Amino acid sequence: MKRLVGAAVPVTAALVAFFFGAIMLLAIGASPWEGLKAMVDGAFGGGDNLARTAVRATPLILVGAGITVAFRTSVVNIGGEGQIVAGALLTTVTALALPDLPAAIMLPIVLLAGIVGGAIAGAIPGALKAYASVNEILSTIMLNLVMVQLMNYLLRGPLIDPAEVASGTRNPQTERLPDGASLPILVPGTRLHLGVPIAIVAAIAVYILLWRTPLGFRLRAVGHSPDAARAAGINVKRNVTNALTIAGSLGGLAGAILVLGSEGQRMQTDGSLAGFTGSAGFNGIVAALFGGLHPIWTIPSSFLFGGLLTGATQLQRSLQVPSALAIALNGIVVVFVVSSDRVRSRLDTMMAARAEMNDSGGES
Amino acid sequence: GGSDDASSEADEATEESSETGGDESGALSMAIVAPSASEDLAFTQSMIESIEALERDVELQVTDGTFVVEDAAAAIRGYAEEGVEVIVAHGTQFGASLAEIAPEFPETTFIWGTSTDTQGLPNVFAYYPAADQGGYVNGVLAAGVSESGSIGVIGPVEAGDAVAYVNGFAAGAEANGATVNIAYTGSFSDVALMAEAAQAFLANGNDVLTGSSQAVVGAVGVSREAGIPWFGTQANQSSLDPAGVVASQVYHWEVVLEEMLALRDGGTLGGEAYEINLANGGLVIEINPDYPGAADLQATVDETVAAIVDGSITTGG
Amino acid sequence: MTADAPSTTSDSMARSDAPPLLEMRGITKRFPGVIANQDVSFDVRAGEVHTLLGENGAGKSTLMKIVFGLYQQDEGDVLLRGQPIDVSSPSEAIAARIGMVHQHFMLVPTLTVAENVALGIRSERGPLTDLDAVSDRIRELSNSHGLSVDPDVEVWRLSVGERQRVEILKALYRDAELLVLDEPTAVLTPQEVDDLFVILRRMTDEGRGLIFISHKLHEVMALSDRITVLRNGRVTGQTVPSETTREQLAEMMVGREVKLVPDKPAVTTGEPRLAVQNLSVQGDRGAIALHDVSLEILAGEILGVAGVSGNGQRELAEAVAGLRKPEPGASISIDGTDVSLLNTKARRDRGLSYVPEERMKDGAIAEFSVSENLLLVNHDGDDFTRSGLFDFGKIKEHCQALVNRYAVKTPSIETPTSSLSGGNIQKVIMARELTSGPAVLVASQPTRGVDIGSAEYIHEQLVAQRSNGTATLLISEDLDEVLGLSDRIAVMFEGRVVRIVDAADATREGIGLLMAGVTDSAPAG
Amino acid sequence: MSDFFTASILVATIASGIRLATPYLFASLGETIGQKSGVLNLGVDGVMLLSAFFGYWTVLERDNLWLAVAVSLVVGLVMGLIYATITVFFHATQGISGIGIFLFGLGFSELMFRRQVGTPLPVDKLPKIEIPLLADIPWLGEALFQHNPLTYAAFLAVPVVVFMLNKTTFGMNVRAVGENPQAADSLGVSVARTRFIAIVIGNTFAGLAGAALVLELGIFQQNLTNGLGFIAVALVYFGAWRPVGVMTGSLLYGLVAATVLQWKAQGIIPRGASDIASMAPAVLTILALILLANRVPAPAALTRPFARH
Ligand SMILES: Nc1ncnc2c1ncn2[C@@H]1O[C@H](COP(=O)(O)OP(=O)(O)OP(=O)(O)O)[C@@H](O)[C@H]1O
Ligand SMILES: Nc1ncnc2c1ncn2[C@@H]1O[C@H](COP(=O)(O)OP(=O)(O)OP(=O)(O)O)[C@@H](O)[C@H]1O
Ligand SMILES: [Mg+2]
Ligand SMILES: [Mg+2]
Repeated sequence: MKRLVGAAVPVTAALVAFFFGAIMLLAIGASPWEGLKAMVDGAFGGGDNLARTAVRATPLILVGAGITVAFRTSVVNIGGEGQIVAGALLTTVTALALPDLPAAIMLPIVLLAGIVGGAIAGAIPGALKAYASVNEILSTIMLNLVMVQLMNYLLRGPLIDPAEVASGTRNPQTERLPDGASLPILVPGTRLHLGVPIAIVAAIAVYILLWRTPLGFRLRAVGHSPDAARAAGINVKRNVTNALTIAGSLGGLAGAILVLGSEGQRMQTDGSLAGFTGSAGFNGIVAALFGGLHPIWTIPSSFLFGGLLTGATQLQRSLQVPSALAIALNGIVVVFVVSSDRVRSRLDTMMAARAEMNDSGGES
Repeated sequence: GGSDDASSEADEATEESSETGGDESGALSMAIVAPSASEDLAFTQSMIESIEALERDVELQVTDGTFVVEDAAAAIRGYAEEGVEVIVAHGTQFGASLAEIAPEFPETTFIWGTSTDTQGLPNVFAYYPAADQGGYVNGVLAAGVSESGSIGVIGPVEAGDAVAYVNGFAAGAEANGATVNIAYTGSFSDVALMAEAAQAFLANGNDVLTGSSQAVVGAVGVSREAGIPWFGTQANQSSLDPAGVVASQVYHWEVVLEEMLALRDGGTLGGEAYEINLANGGLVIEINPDYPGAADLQATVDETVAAIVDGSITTGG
Repeated sequence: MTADAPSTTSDSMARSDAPPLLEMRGITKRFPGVIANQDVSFDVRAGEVHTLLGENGAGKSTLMKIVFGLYQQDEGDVLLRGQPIDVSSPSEAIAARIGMVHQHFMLVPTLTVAENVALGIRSERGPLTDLDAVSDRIRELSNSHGLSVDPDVEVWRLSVGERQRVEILKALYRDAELLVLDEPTAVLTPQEVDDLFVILRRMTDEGRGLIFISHKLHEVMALSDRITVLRNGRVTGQTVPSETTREQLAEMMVGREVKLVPDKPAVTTGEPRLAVQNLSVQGDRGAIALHDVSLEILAGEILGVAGVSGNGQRELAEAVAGLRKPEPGASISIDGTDVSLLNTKARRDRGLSYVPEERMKDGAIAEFSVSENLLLVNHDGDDFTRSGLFDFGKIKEHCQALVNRYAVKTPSIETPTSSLSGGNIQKVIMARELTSGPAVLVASQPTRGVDIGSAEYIHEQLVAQRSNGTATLLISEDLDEVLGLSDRIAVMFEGRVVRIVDAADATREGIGLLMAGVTDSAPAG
Repeated sequence: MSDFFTASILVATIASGIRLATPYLFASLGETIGQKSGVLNLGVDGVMLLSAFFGYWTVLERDNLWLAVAVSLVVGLVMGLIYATITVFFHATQGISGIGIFLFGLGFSELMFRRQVGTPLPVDKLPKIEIPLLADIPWLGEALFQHNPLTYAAFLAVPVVVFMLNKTTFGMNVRAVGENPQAADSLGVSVARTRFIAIVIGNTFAGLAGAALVLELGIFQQNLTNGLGFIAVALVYFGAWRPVGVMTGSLLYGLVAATVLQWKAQGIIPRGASDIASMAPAVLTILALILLANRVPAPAALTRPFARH
């Protein structure tokens, strides 16, 4: 019963949100029903769309799992965007520097490079917070701004594809990475690549880390009470740094997967972070919080938001509705569902109180 | 679209037949997938207007604002699956996806740019603007209208055809004795930063400005307020400053689109790369008739264009 | 001194025919899974101090929060001056002239005293604050009630005793007729308690009614006019001090006989296990808070530290625990190894255990389960992990054994620690810190706010550790505790150890004088 | 070309920095008020986009700049009412609900813009007002006293907010509920009402930030703010929840950006290093914070919803 209510409230909230979406669709002269159909079809209709949703969910899962680690340590990480790019850049540089090795050797190396790149981008705000008291919200936002410029600099400068210079087109993109550095497609004819299971495994690993290992125990202890952790002999500063480093490394892995799983086999920029990351650094926060800051729940939650993103493209294509509507709808869904938490807990206490009364009534 | 609820059944029937039977109405079905908005007064708008200017009956579907490549790829594939005959992938970054998709739909023509080659795909046409040429002409005009001899150029990120335009412009202006100062703001989308870059140029005595990317709208506002001349590129930007925009280099893709579609009519679905330039009329310097003294400029334009076309001037993109 | 605080029992008796100031009838309050109050009836008359007594979790605070409008009762009636009232928020309580000094201070540390007092009061100057007038009135009240505190200073700068005075000022400022004091003495020094009682008596003399809650029986005997005892949410008895003894009260609370002074077997002491030399330490605000302290504790010895709070005890404990950096030149050794440069973890690895002063801030993690708190200091020992992952089977076994051995009252070891009573949380901390059989135990305020049943148990454990050869540094503001448990007593004043005396020769008075800094007149004995 | 250290260039750079700083200042002052009351709002950027769009649309349709400012302000206020309701009454997790508001603002402003306007058309900007006498001070007058009214308003808002927080009962309540809501509640201060009002005021400031941005540029475009609202949130941490600190941060950020642009325009920064130079405002903000060692703790109840039990 309690479970049922627990699930019913956010579902109702999502429905209410879609009701608002329907109003917006009506307002711009499109059929809400067709709109919903297009979105659901675009997100989950058929293997190809499902595969795209999974691919879209992949960076959200990874960033979300990282957010879980950070938030459980009471560290806010708004730096996902920059961490993704850092990982992607180091992956790219590494892959370009290596000769064309077989995938079995190449892939672990370049994925690790992504992890390292992200870890560096996470460790910087982590260490700044721990050792210089620089608030991490400030430093992660600022580092995003730094990373976008670094990306643009590298991709239009040192890393630019020589062919682009030769042809005079000068598009800011790197050379194609060696073939060994390509994430194999798992289901032929779709975009479903190895990055998807890697992300899922990573999320499960984060779960194990947080609740089954001493390191995770220390992170959570620091998250709940730095004072008590310190008195117990846990190095709070080191663990704060660890938390952002781990979050960053997951973001970096997401960046590596974005490059290695891209059709182009290369990194390119349109000058903005979102153009490369698809805003996964932000949407991952939403997915993680939506999943109750639990790495496992972050997986379905990421699929939901991944679905919203892929569904939006279909919506635009079939109804000629600007994709902006989907972004707005996304926002409304988030707002409604987080607001429903309170309603749910109210219902829970009410029901618990009722159960209590019945129990005590039975006793006397 | 455009189907009315009242007569839905009848419409559905015709729609179905049109989907299966192809272009019953005679209209060519086309779609465009573009990274920025259709009305960006720049890159995307230029292509939409060009398609609308085609001399044949086209039914156009638009997916714009898809700056995420995965989304664009999905849209391109979606249109192909729907049976759209000609799909314009309006963004260099979509090339890799196209390399995957195009072979799967050998009956469909894909038009992709900006790029100078078709990646060897038989059903892909490529297009590229020789933006340096129009830039050069703009530069020549700018040197002519500048009194201080200092001209400011605002770029987004030093990449892509922004560089071609900026370099061409600089070459043209410098060849005519002006000093050209160039600043890249580091962003394609920061309107406020471009506006302040314009202010910085004004403070340094530059009395003519130009710039590239959809974020220039703020900079045009600054030049409008200062009452100084502005040169536009990609689309006709006169609407932003009816009295101050001197001329715009406008991309008339229809010139090459017509050629591509003609080839398609003849059974060749792709395989050629096209450049729009001054010679083929794909690049046009549109002088703003409301600009005081517009009439005197046409001669300079014609002269310079002719010199570029006959090769006596190289624009050095 | 506390024993003969002024009493006005006869006065309040005289007024007893008027309707009581407050009357609660048949109050029941349930929380999910707990019945905090069951059919509680209770009243307070004008001019009296009515004490509520009960173990941790007996339901005292809950009952008082109902009076103050923070909770609503599920059943029962509240009458004020004979009239039934329904107080549904603190502002209604304040309007009805009810004041409350909460168990945990309800102060905004970043605001000044005057601002804290002025919160919620309509300003004379409309939307603007009128802090000058508030300050003036605070000074007046301070003078008339002997509550000295600077109204213009921020609360975070104040000592605990001063903060307590601010809490009382808040009630006086609102002219509360009924004042609830929930464990106001838990964090006060004996001197501060005496001062507080004088103030409280002055308030009853003015005809106000007071509800007083404390776990310290000598205070209860000294201050109360009437005493009501709660156990498990029910009233188990009512009495007056003249008709009872501390032992009887203890039995009413706990339901069995309680040993108020622990039995201490003779122990032959061994080698020094903790040696501190020339230890100077900075306090939170940068000034030197601990001056050149040297002391030694032998195996099997409890060294009690007596002193008014804020005289360097906290800094001493934290420096020994490795949480505060000593000034150069100091040495701290455990079993002969200098640990002064090692971090807390390394010191713990060498046999240190530490029971911090602030249970919920430094001692335990509220959101963690009982078992997680039991693991806090040794979670990655080989006993609990297998190839890097926790071995939950072994962990469960270990924690369950500790919970049983230390008689922690908890539904299960997976219960969040926040839902345990203070005494039981303290038992969890003790269990964790003592299980390793420490070489050195630093225990700060081990029974602060803990009910007498649990305190008895904790004392027994400290004595048992002593028999096992642990060297214990016991820091407490409860002089009875220090006197009852220690082998030697170090008295601290202004950051220095002014004297170390044998417990056998110590008296309350002698220690009290030393604590006040008087070293020349009398020997401690 | 001309040297950076000439008076006229310095004056122009300072004026440019002040213009750039204005939207940051409004937005971060608003965020400061909200955070002081214990509420984090990550939705600033979305609110700014909405208010900027509706302000712009108003000028386009009605050709009335002051009406536009009013409309922007009301949009901020309405978004404040919504955000206050979901955080205060529904206890929504503040980090995530703010991102929800941001996404809504980002999407809805673009949707409206494309539906109602389409091609960006220039509109009038707010006029520059020269402050009599002060504007005539050589150099300084030009740098500081020739701005549009909203810029003056933003800087005048600093002492107003200082006064509001420190000298009014409401401000005192805001500080109390952000630090220890239980204590405030126990004295009859309504935590819900105080926070509600603080959030609404804060968002109204974000609305003004949107107006300041769009009416300085005289044009709208999708995602006009380009993440400006997030930077404003960061600047609140820079300023340690003090209006003057927040102003310092906004000015630092704006002036560094303006200086970098100026150096680019003068060719002092080589073109090849243009992107690297663009990092300067972000990097210097972090460095300044490290050097200032600004170790003021956040309001203790920040992001914590309040409930009696
Ligand atoms: N409370 C504790 N109980 C037992 N061991 C601990 C405790 N805290 C830390 N340790 C040990 O001390 C070492 C330092 O721990 P800390 O948490 O400071 O850093 P860490 O980066 O997590 O450690 P690691 O090097 O294992 O990654 C850890 O390797 C761990 O084995
Ligand atoms: N808000 C609450 N939610 C759930 N349970 C509560 C709440 N407040 C108190 N309780 C429970 O009600 C019971 C009575 O608690 P209360 O705080 O009144 O005890 P107390 O007598 O004041 O104890 P102490 O001496 O430790 O202060 C306890 O079991 C406690 O856990
Ligand atoms: Mg570790
Ligand atoms: Mg209590």
